[in-house]
Amino acid sequence: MSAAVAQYVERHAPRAAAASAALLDVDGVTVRFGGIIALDGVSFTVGEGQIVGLIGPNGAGKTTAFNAISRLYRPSAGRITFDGTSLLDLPASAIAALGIGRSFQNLALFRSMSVLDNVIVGGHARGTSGFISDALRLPSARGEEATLRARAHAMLGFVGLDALAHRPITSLPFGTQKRVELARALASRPKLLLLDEPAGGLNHEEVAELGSLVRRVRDELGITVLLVEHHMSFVMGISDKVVALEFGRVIAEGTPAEVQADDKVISAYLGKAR
Amino acid sequence: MAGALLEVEGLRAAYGPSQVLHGIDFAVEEGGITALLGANGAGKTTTLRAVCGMVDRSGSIRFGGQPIEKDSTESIVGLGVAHVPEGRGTFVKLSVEENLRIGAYGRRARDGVAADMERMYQHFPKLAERRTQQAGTLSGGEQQMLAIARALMLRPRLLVLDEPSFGLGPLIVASIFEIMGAVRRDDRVSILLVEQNAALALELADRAYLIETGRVVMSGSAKDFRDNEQVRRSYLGY
Amino acid sequence: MAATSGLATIPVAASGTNWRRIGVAVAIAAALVLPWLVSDYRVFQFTLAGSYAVALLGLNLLTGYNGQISLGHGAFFAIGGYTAAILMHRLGVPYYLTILPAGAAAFIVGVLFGLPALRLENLYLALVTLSMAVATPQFLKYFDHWTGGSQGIVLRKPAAPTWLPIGNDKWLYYQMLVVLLIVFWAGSNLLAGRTGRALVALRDHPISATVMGINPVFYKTCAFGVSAMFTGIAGAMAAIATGFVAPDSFNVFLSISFLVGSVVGGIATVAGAVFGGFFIQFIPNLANDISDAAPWAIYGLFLLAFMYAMPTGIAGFIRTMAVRYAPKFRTAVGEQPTSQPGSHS
Amino acid sequence: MTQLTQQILSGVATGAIYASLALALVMIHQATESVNFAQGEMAMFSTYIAWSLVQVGTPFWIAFVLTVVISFIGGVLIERIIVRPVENAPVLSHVIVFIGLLVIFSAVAGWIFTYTVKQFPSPFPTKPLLGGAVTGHDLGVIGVTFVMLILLFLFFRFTPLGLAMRAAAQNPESARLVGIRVGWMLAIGWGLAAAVGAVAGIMVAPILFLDPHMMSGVLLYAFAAALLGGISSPGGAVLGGLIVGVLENLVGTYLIASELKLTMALALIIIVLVVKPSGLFGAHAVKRV
Amino acid sequence: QKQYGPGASDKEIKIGNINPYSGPASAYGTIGKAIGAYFDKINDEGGINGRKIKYITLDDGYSPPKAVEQARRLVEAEQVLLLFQSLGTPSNTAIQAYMNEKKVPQLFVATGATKWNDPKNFPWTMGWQPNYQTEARIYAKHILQNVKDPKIAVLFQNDDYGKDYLDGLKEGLGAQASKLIVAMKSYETSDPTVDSQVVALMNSGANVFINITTPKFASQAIRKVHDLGWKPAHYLNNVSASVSTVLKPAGLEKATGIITSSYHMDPTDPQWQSGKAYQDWLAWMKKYYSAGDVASTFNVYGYSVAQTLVQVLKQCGDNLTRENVMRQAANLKNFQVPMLLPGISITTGPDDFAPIEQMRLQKFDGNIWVLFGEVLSPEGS
Ligand SMILES: Nc1ncnc2c1ncn2[C@@H]1O[C@H](COP(=O)(O)OP(=O)(O)OP(=O)(O)O)[C@@H](O)[C@H]1O
Ligand SMILES: Nc1ncnc2c1ncn2[C@@H]1O[C@H](COP(=O)(O)OP(=O)(O)OP(=O)(O)O)[C@@H](O)[C@H]1O
Ligand SMILES: [Mg+2]
Ligand SMILES: [Mg+2]
Repeated sequence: MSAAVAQYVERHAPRAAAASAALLDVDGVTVRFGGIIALDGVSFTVGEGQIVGLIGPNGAGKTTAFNAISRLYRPSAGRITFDGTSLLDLPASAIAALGIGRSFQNLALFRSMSVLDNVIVGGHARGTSGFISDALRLPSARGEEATLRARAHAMLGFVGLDALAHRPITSLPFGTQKRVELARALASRPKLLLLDEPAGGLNHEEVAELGSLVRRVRDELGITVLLVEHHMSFVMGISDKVVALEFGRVIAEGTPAEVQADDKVISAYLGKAR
Repeated sequence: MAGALLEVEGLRAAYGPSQVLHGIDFAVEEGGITALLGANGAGKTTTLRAVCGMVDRSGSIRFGGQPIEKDSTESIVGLGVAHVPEGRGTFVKLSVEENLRIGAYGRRARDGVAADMERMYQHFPKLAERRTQQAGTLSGGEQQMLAIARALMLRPRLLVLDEPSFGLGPLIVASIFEIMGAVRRDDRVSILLVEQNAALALELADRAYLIETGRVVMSGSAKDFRDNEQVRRSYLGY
Repeated sequence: MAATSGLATIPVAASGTNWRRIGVAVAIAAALVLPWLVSDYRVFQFTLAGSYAVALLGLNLLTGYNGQISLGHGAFFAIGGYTAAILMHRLGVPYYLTILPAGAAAFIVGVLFGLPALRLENLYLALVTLSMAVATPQFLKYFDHWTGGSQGIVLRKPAAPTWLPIGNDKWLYYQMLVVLLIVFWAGSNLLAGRTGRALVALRDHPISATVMGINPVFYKTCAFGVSAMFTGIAGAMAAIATGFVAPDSFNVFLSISFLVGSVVGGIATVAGAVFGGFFIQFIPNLANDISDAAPWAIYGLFLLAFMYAMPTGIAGFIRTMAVRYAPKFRTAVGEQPTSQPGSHS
Repeated sequence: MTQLTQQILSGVATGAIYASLALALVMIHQATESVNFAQGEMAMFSTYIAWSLVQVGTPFWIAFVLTVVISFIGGVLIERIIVRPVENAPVLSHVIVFIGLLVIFSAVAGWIFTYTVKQFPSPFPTKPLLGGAVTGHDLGVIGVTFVMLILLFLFFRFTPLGLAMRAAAQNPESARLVGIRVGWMLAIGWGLAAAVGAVAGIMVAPILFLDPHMMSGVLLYAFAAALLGGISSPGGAVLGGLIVGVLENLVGTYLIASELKLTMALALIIIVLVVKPSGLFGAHAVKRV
Repeated sequence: QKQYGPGASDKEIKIGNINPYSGPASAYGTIGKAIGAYFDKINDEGGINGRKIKYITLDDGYSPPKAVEQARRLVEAEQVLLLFQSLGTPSNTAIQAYMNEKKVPQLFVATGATKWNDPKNFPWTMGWQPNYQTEARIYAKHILQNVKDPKIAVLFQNDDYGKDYLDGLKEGLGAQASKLIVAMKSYETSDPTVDSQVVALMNSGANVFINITTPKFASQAIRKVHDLGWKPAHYLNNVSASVSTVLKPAGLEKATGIITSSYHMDPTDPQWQSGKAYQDWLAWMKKYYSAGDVASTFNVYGYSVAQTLVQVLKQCGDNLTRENVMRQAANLKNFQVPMLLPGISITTGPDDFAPIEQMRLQKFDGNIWVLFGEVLSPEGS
């Protein structure tokens, strides 16, 4: 672990894992696309310091829920509250500054940039320099640039990719790019991290490593995590709580064990095996 | 291994100046299923792309006894090779139905397209609901189903699958492995499979190869693999 | 994780900043001695080329870095030129005080234009900006009270102070060089910093950029404004150097030349703007020298030839060569390490 | 007849001109996902070919068919020889190649055929109708435009080639993976666009008169028409053309500053596009993550 | 004894020219080429007073900044004796101050604007053709004398050329101008057609139509006027007075009755084609400019203006200084140019920098332009 990471970790001392206050409150959210109802009155909460798994069959609305939280979609009904702030009044670009970071199901990296620059952009919300201070290279802009850069290196180190910092992003294999996305999301120092299928394309061993990485995100960086994943052993292994969706509705909610045993979840999603 | 449908020897491939495959040998038997395993970045995707002529390559690739290492992607597809690519390759602005229709573009037998399309909708009812939807708006998993269905529409002799279970829920994963088994059994389609769900892959496959940094480091029957200590630890988890 | 160690084998220089610095220093030194090596007429040509380079930097910022295509930057060039001309001619403002107002006027119009442009992409934006280019001469003619209509405005050319032992052309050249250096300094700072990354991020993946907290409305509109401002400054420079503005100076072909210059020079690079400026200044003359029967056909052939030989422009070509033959220089030659807007995946 | 009807009718007649070139733009866009700025000059050049054929005594319709065929082949060759080498270059580099083509065609036409305005024969009766607001030829142009529209619509909607062409344009790599010869699709797309452009040129030349600049003004209007209608929709392009033609006339006649009529007409189109960014009939391609 | 300015020597005389060989105005480029072809002929015949003409013609794409650059190249790098026939009002305006400051002749510029006849302020600049305003005044006068209760509609190109005509027209009509002109419509060169403008003008109820358009638009307007069944007194500007390239495309029957004024022969008008002037011109075209179009009046223009310059240089004798060139250019006395209309000649003087000032009215009879009335000059009109 690089010095920067260590320093950062220190500043964010681990918090209690089972804090009670809801950091994110999704309440009765409905999202429609023409005739398709992708989310139909979905409600759930994510408590501060928790790792929450969001599962459900393909097309159940998991990514849509993320997109609603990111304000990329406008719900036709419902409320989303984060840390006491109603998100629906804000534009999408204001969400990151509140402390919500996310990765994407299908890669959404900046193709022309290096790995490092991608991660630096992730920290955009934590910067303030503007057109004028950047153009004139005012000391404030230079200082900020150094901070962002250091943090990006730290986050690359955290996910184990610092050696690749200067590689063009497109030359990395899929699984590695997913990890860059994770580093990028972390670069904004979020309170809540939304991960959409982070384990895609990883083999068993790599999934296990990812699991401990996500735990460290929570434990060392103190970040609450909401994650979508079809890799059941992964989700069930690290989540404090699991929410299951089907056809845009919540069909089960509870501890991993409870949800795994739920009949509706089994018949809609898990199948008899497992 | 004479008479294999696909025979690959000394396959090398590069992206610009960086060499990724350093001489890979493997084969897929007629009607057989071959699985490629390997860590993230090992070169599995590159291997499949090289077989289909989507990346600069050298070495020998024979399909049905005929050399194809110089052929273009289109010609290789024309020989009956369907490829489900990493990242799905959805035609995002076309409808679901058009995506399926285009899947049959390269196939020899023009008849039965409509019937095959119906069969795909039976395999993946979710797609049937979405027939006229712009394919780019499908969920990730739905697009994965579409990619598999599109490849099957070619009625291929060889099906090349790059992580077909990617992003799919457990039930659907089970069903696509069933479908794979069925097309192999009923239509004698051979399959070349890259799959991170190694347990399922090795259940289905006859042969397997383990790739590490662009080289084959182990090959054998699926059973050999299941019994191998290292494979168990890294890929199977028991 | 195990696999990554294998990935790091390609050598990547930590920084090529020194090479870059040396290159810039050499270029500036060359620019300083240049007027003493060539005739005044050439000096004048280089002054114009410099103004085009500034205009192209503006266009590059918008189209190259931010991915908003403009086929109408001649309009901002015109706004700059006319602002300078009107201030000098009608209000008697000294020429050197007109550059900033010209930039400001273009900035305001650019921002106003950037707002509707927000909703439009690619072809649609191309149409709208092309319309702007087509409408510019008509506008200039319509408001003839200020612009002098189709007759244009004739300006007095600035003369060198009597105590300076240099001719008017050199004098103007050096002043324009100062403006150019300031604009390029500010522009490359801007593009290398947080703002520049935000612009590129919006180009590469607007949705993802928005999620990272980059406000598309603010950045895209400001990009339009700043881009227009640079081009407006360039317009003022060119108007002062030419000593004349007229609607015909700002026809559609000027806007098209700007796009040509920025792509041929190397889109999304700072150095490309300089190469592009030279291209649009000198290549038409060269075409004319090769054939005065059909210079346009020759010019067209030049365009094709350049795009075949250097599909990513002159700056892109230099970078590719440097990376191929000396990987250490990878980061020395350009700002963005890899591909360009809209390149096929 | 009132001036209003006259202006509308004559707007429809000019609108048909825009529509016919707009169809060529739709064609090339469907086939390549970009717009060839040289389309107008290529159509102009095709028209000179037809003119030369007619000059040497070829009957009109034979010259017509020959020109369309020659243009198709020419389009294919241009794609294969000139565009192919930059196939993998960034989109803006393509735009530069298009601009190169534009200036080359324009200069070469001037060089070979001079800039003197030439008369081009009409296959239709040129009698003025409806009080001179339109001529028989105008009606012929409208008719031919609609025939082209129907052909293009059927081509893209119902033929495997049409679908393959769109697929190849959108995602060449995936298209190869389903066995589409992407290179040929692009070439055929260029060929068809050139052929449609040739028809447009031959139809409008009797109205605009033939000279090397014949299409340079039309291209902007055709571009506006195609985008207003929705660049992916042939029907939209035709309707867009008619709207642009009529709108321009009404703006020019009834707005005080007629010098700004083009500006005004374009401003209105921009407003429509800002409200409806994919045009009146264009399918909005949703992007999601 | 011999005196030489820059660009002149015992062997040669260097002459510079700027023309739009590229860009939107490239149609005019043929003038520059015709001039070169005429100098080729002169050189073949031994040159002027034993000196060959070295003709350097550069492209400005009709862009004023480019014109400035090219003018500086010709003056400073090529060291030409004089700049001849640079084309376009904007381009010439852009270089006028420079030429006068450098004291280099800017001779016989190819534009019909009025401002070139200003020897007091610009002693180094001289026009050639009759200016647009003069021509417009001729029409105004004719209208006032011949049309009862005139209601005038004007179609004009929206640039300096169109505006100059408008100004001349208003001046010629005098105080009642704004009452007499009932409608004005402009077009842009980028407009595909002028049909809509013509419809609007007809609906103004005018009985006089003044057609200030370039050839293509003139043809369109003539055809549309006829098709609409509108029968105004139709005045067509000289720019578009070509029988074969304007009237024929529109339809000769549709053009019958149109009035224009002219100063040079129309090479496509049958009445001139048997004359010696035309035959000489044609022989020259065939021999020296075979790529040129024998139907184009621009080639008549280039030929005639080149003849004028040759006359000036002949008059210079062995004193080829820039001052003497201007002196001789301002010293043309009744110089006869073959392709000008009968009765029209060139005269200049120290206060008269307008070489051709006379024009003649003519009316189209369905076949040829029929001259009528006497030779008109600005003082007379
Ligand atoms: N923009 C859109 N337009 C139309 N339908 C949409 C759009 N976005 C999502 N949908 C539909 O909404 C449903 C929910 O999609 P979503 O992406 O949320 O699924 P998901 O739960 O993330 O599935 P997966 O596990 O496959 O990623 C899908 O059926 C999808 O087709
Ligand atoms: N476009 C590219 N340019 C340069 N290098 C590349 C490119 N694509 C892949 N590589 C390199 O090739 C190697 C193999 O990548 P490949 O995608 O084949 O791996 P993979 O085994 O499929 O991994 P994953 O499981 O992540 O999909 C990696 O080291 C990667 O960095
Ligand atoms: Mg999803
Ligand atoms: Mg892969």
